[in-house]
Amino acid sequence: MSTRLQKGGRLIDRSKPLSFTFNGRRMQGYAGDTLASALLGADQMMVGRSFKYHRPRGIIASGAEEPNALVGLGEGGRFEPNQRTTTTELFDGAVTQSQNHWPSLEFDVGAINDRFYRFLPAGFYYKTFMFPRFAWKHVFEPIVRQSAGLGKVPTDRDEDRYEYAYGFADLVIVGGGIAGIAAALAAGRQGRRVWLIEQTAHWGGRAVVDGVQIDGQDAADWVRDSLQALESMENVTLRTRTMASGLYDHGYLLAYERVADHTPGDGRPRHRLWRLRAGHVITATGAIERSLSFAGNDIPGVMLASAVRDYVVNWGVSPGDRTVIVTNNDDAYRTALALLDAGLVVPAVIDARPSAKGELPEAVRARGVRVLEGKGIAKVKGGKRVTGVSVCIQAGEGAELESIACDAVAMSGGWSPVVHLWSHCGGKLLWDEAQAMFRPDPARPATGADGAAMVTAVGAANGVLTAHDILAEAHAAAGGKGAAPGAVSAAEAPMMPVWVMPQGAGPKLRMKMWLDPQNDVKVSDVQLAAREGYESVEHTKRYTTLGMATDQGKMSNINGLAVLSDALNRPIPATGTTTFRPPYTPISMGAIAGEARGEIFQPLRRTPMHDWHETHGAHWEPVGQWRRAYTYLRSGEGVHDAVNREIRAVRNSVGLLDASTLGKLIVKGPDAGRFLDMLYTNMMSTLPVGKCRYGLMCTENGFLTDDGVVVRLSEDTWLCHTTTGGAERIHGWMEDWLQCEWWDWKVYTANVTEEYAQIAVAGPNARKLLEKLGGMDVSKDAFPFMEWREGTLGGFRARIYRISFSGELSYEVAVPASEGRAFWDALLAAGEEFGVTPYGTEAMHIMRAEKGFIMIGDETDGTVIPQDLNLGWAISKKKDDYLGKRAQERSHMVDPDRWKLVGLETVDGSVIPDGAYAAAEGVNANGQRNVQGRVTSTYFSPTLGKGIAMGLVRRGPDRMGEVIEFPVGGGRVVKARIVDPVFFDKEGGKQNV
Amino acid sequence: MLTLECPCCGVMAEETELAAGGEAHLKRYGPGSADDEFEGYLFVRKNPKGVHFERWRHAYGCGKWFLAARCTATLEVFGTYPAQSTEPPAELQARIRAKRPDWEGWK
Amino acid sequence: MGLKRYSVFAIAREAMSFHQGWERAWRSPAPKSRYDVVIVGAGGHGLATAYYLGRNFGITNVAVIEKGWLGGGNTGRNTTIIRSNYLQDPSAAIYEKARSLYETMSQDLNYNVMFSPRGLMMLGQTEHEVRGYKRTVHANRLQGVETEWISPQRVKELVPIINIDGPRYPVLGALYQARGGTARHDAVAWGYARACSAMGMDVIQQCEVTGVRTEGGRVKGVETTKGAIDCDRLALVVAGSSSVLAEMAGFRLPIESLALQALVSEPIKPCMDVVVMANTVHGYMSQSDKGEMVIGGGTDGFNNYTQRGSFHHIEETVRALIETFPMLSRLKMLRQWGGIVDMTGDRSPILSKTPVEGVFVNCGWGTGGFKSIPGSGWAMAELMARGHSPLTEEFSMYRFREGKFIDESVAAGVAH
Amino acid sequence: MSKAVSALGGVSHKGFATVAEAGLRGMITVRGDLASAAMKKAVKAATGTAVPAQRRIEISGDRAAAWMSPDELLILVPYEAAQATVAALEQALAGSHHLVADVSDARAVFTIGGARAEEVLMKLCPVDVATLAPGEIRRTRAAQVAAAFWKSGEEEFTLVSFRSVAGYVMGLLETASRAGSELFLA
Ligand SMILES: Cc1cc2nc3c(=O)[nH]c(=O)nc-3n(C[C@H](O)[C@H](O)[C@H](O)COP(=O)(O)OP(=O)(O)OC[C@H]3O[C@@H](n4cnc5c(N)ncnc54)[C@H](O)[C@@H]3O)c2cc1C
Ligand SMILES: NC(=O)c1ccc[n+]([C@@H]2O[C@H](COP(=O)([O-])OP(=O)(O)OC[C@H]3O[C@@H](n4cnc5c(N)ncnc54)[C@H](O)[C@@H]3O)[C@@H](O)[C@H]2O)c1
Ligand SMILES: Cc1cc2nc3c(=O)[nH]c(=O)nc-3n(C[C@H](O)[C@H](O)[C@H](O)COP(=O)(O)O)c2cc1C
Ligand SMILES: [Zn+2]
Repeated sequence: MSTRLQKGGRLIDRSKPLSFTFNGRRMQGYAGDTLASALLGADQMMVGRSFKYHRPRGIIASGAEEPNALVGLGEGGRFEPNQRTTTTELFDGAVTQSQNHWPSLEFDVGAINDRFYRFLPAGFYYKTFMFPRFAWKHVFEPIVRQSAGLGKVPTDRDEDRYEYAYGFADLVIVGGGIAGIAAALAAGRQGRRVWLIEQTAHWGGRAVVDGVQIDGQDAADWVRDSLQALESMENVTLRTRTMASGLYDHGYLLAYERVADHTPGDGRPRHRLWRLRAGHVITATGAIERSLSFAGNDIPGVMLASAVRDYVVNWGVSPGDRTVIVTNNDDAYRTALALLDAGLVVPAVIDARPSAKGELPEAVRARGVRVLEGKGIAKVKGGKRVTGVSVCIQAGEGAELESIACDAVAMSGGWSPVVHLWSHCGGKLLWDEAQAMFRPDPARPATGADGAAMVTAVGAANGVLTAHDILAEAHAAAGGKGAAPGAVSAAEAPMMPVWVMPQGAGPKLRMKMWLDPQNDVKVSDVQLAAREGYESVEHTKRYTTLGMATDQGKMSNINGLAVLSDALNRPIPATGTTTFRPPYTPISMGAIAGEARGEIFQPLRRTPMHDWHETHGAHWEPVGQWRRAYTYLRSGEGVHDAVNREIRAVRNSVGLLDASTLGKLIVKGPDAGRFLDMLYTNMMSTLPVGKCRYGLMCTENGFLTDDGVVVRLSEDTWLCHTTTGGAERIHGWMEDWLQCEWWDWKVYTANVTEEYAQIAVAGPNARKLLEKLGGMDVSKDAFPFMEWREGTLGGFRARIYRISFSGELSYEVAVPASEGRAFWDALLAAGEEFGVTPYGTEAMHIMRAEKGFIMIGDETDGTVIPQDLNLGWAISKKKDDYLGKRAQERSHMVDPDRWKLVGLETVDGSVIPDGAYAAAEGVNANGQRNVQGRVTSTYFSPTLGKGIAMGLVRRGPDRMGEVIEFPVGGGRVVKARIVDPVFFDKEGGKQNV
Repeated sequence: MLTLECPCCGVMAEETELAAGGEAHLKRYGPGSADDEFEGYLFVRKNPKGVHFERWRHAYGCGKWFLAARCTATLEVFGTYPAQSTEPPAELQARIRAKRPDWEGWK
Repeated sequence: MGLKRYSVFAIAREAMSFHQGWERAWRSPAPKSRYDVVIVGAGGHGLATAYYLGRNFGITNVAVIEKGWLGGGNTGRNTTIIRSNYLQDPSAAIYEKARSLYETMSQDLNYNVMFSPRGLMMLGQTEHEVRGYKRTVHANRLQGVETEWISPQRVKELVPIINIDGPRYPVLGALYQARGGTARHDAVAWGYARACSAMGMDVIQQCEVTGVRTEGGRVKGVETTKGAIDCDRLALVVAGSSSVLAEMAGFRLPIESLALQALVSEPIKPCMDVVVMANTVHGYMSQSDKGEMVIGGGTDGFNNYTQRGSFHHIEETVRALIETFPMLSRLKMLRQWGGIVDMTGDRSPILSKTPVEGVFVNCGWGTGGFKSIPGSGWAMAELMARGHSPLTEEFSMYRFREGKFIDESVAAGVAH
Repeated sequence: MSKAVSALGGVSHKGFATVAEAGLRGMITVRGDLASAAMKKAVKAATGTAVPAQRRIEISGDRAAAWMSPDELLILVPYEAAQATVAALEQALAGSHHLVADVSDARAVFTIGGARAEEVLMKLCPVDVATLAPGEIRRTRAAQVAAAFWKSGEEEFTLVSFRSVAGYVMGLLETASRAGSELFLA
């Protein structure tokens, strides 16, 4: 059994007990524990079930590489699935549950998959579940999905918050082991701006566990002193609990700070996503121990040797009373010593190498431990927990020599440098034959904005495994002056690559050798992939799912590559690795979204009158980031009724529209007229001062993109109104042409959209209302249609445009935005006697439709040219050029068969459904029903008491009076007559009064 | 996440402060031009795997357009220069040629 | 080319011998000196083109040449959305052809591509979007594509984890295609490769085409890293690399190569059995059979050949999806990646003859060509075998000259 | 002038830094030849300062001139003085190609005060705030909207955004400055 030792544990504080629950059972740990060490301390070795076969899964590792020990953590708005217990700090009251089993961890129905494992090899699902055809979706897929999928689904809204932060540094050093610390000291002393980040809560990495001596001190003391030195340098920033999750182009390094994971609910942001811009990056991210592939290596109790050592030394926890060690290198003997020092039993060290005579093996022998040379594990005994191992000759086929009883196995297959960050931006690796590892190829690093190397790897991350060399290298890599710190650690004999144990294991054993214990990928699966031609390592990965689990194969991908290479008998470097992608370990979606949620999810643009609308029943419509009132609902009123009420009010008396969102762009200069003539299809240079003109803009591709009223303010100054969506777009468009094409033209522009609150006062009583406010002569003769005036209206600085989008007598009044609300209130007060009625965008839309005015976004959709909308009158014939003119000369644009704008009147007075198409006879070459037109705007007109619509119809204007058919579904066909699009007040008598 | 120095205000801006604007040094073809000239101008853009000249706008900054020479295969930035240039500055071209000897030139 | 059929019985049989008896899914031949047809690019489109050349036209002296590993391009890295609810007739025709072929692909190829017609919805979150989607429903009806407009309540029934109340962008309804869904992307490439190989075609991997040989305006063959190969007809089907290959053949395409990104969450138990696209906020998501939430991001605005995108697109997408699916906030991103997509001026594909006689292109699928693989292969094969195909008619590379665009952006913002 | 109100009526929040809407401020966009003598005189008259160099803001009392781009300045004056200043600038620049626009009502102004003010900006702007030179104005974005800021006091930054998004910006500032979320330990 695993237990908490009486003494020891560098990182725990026995005076601070913490309690937590696992599957409802109360357990106890200490401050400084991880969930994993606390679970082991409470003899909870088995913590979950595997993905495919639902086999029992125990804790294997002590860090980021852990594939198995995932739990659901927390409750309600703080529940999170798949939490890696080895990297989660214990906190008081933590609630945890094991995953992927039903009904219980101990008894899991899904485990019957395990009985049939023989029938479920890699990719079996590609070869079956094909009949009957519907069965995949309705029978097989649901079963597959249910048994897969690991963690439970969060249900509640996240109770935590998150944030971003930007940091800048000359040098960011990733990894707080001795390599990172030495590099930081070296760089810090030269006054460079340095960041040193460490993913765990503690500095020192492996050296402090291994009992390395640095500059005559214990590594732990050297680390403590070094950190003090670093803290005293204000050019150095130190961060624990901060993981470099990815390195992106141009030195952009994402660092994931777990601010409050260990103090949930304390009000701080849970995670902070640092966006560090680094002049250079040093990865001192260490190395990860590899598992060994022997039968039953997935049984709970089989662990990495370094992890066993960590649990004993860091947390005072013993994974087992009797621990057999199996290895292909000397480092694992440190684990034997650590166990012995803790008073635990090591029945034997099984060393695959023909001979183990190094300093460390001898030290272990000296403590009376059997060292079995040239041996391996044939298979591990036990089900939910290790009960023993059977020993065999590594060079053989697995015949049992002896059986050793034990309750834990510590394995070491060598080490793999953590090369993720090095590789994220394309840094290449080389194969180190002697140490059997891929390590960074200094000749092929990832390059940055200047084309030079962006990253340097040092320490174990660079494949350097002895403390002394590591310190020297790290010191040098950071441009350290003077002598590097020196270290003493036991000398080590060479390791020997071991990819399958025993070497000659037959199929039966290989079907029990796990490479990826989370996804249940075994040696036999990789060999099957090779046999079937999935030869590329990327094919093998995707066919077997090797390395695609939540640990991304940190522990054993290399074993898989080696097995694949062996199966294809090609060298390992020819196989290569799969692509390393961010994040290094999974990061929360919450952190990725940062502060952007709720109120500040996105900017919400408000007009000066926004609050009034809000408090007066505005039914909002998002228009870009603005919100405009679609209509104003009175108590008990439906949307449709409200809209009709508003229209009647405007047509019969007077209404107010908040038009502040319309774009307002000033264009000024000697060449402004010439410029606008290029921008608009019509002639703007000839517009007299004091007057307004409706204008159209096209893209260079000829399509109508925006429209609005242009105002000539003075000899060299124009004001261009754009659509709400157009303001920024068109302003940018203007600047683009002025800066990049006609930079010799003397024109300045300014976007003054938000300077003004603009209100349309429309209806027969509009003039009366303005006269009541007083201060300006708005009479028919003094202020004709399509002109503008400036003055003081009811005490407000105002510019008034006499333009109409509703067909009514109408004035658009612009006042300073800061006074907008006051002016709105003044209009409401003065308008009371006329029953003045604020109206929304829908009323506006319907009224313009009654008048046959087009609407950008309704009549246009990016495929429509002005000619399609019979707007020829707004296209100057005198100009030999304007943006879009050339495009409109292309064959398809002048095709007489183009669909053109007409009015549509249903035969029965009903409303044609939105977006309906007019069918034509027959079908096309692809069997699709031919069409001859479509509806672009369709409404019920309260003014006319019937449905009205505009649409685009092939040769429409030549077909007045013709009735065409709109099939609208359910066999229903709406018949509509082609008519003039102007339905109301054709003569314009109402607006010209 | 690119960084480019805006030649108009001197800020080393990050990508999120900028707006990309496609191929640089385009010649506009208007009325009277041939169909294929116009097609070439509007649609058939250079798309090299390597050295590329492109337009950028310092949108969340000084608002000015500028031009950049960048490698689309490594994202290396060779330099930025004013939008009011009819061709890449000679010294920039020289710098690129030094780094990319087999570069076929900007045209 | 006798090919052992896959079936549950085959598995049982092989299990007895510990699966030692399985044969290769496809051969890995050395290139011959000449083929009737050479197809550059062993992605879905290239392989499907080869498959239908053989199946529909009996042309089997075909090589599919791949610089990397087959299916390793965008086919191997896409978010697998399959739908045909397109607005414009030519698009609806080819995407619906493809979708219908997906229905029987597993049986046709004897390879389970796990086509899962689980239903797909595009949320309407503004009045404008709603009108656009209603228009699409009307168009689809006449095109013979089954789609419908569904209410917010129905959306909530189909996707319990969704938040339809906004506040910022309440869900006003959705464009729903019940027979849209997903498929196992890698299996599509593998299934076609296996079938092509079985017909005697050569799928040649780790072989990069470095040049196109022409004579008097006619194609002669290609140069490759494994030597020269002659052919009568050549198809360039290389997605993100289209411009590079066109350059070799001596013409230019209206294409720009941009990085498009995607990401997956850690796997969780089944919680969403529909594909949801939210175009107002720019995010879309489905859940794979393994349990990850599969999420599509945006494209960078600048030309890029690196298969790495900029992180801010991932942030925008995740923000948008958390607003729509609040539970997502407590999941973790497991992995992110990018692919190089080929974008045309109207964001619609090109299936076309070219200025070089005998050279055909199939490209420009941009962010949305996984769903079209079988339809595109079918049409491309017809174009190459017969010289014309009603499905490719409108997708000529010369349409930009005439101004005859096929613009889908008018309805949906995106084209995944 | 009592009719004129700023977007948020001067709200403020106290977290580890104090963030506040600063109320109305006269602001004028001036475009023209920044090197011209006319411009020098015009700016001098309007603000009492020289024409600011690239990315600089010249401050004198309650008036200032800020460099926006190679051909654009932002003139800051008391709100009440805006119209008169516009007129004066127009006069001074008459005859030379220029553009003067009153944007006083199109903007919102915020102050971020306290020893840790910098940390608030570090959470919102992709800018190396630590290296911001005294008297430097930085145009950038604050989260998702355009903004410009400069160090306006010993422990104070002033940030300007568009008026329509004032609520959003204040939301950002308030969240970013919440006590407990300091970026660095004292
Ligand atoms: C992140 C992402 C998400 C997507 N999501 C979707 C989605 O949800 N739904 C959808 O329908 N579509 C989606 N797409 C688009 C879809 O993936 C592509 O349109 C489709 O896969 C293109 O297939 P293809 O066969 O044309 O190209 P590819 O699959 O890219 O194949 C082209 C092949 O050509 C090879 N090649 C290139 N140059 C050479 C050469 N010189 N010699 C030899 N071989 C060469 C490449 O190596 C590659 O294997 C997505 C794309 C991406 C990147
Ligand atoms: N003898 C052997 O076989 C052997 C093998 C491996 C290691 N070692 C010993 O281990 C030590 C290696 O020292 P080192 O400093 O190179 O490595 P290390 O493992 O001691 O330290 C690496 C540190 O980087 C951190 N880290 C990793 N990825 C990170 C990320 N993405 N973001 C933030 N932090 C991250 C880890 O948490 C760890 O603290 C030496 O003492 C060496 O002798 C020995
Ligand atoms: C639909 C889909 C689902 C995926 N699921 C996983 C997954 O569960 N685990 C994983 O590690 N990667 C997953 N990936 C990502 C791939 O590992 C890989 O990153 C992607 O195909 C791009 O290839 P590359 O990263 O090798 O360039 C998935 C990709 C796709 C398209
Ligand atoms: Zn700039």
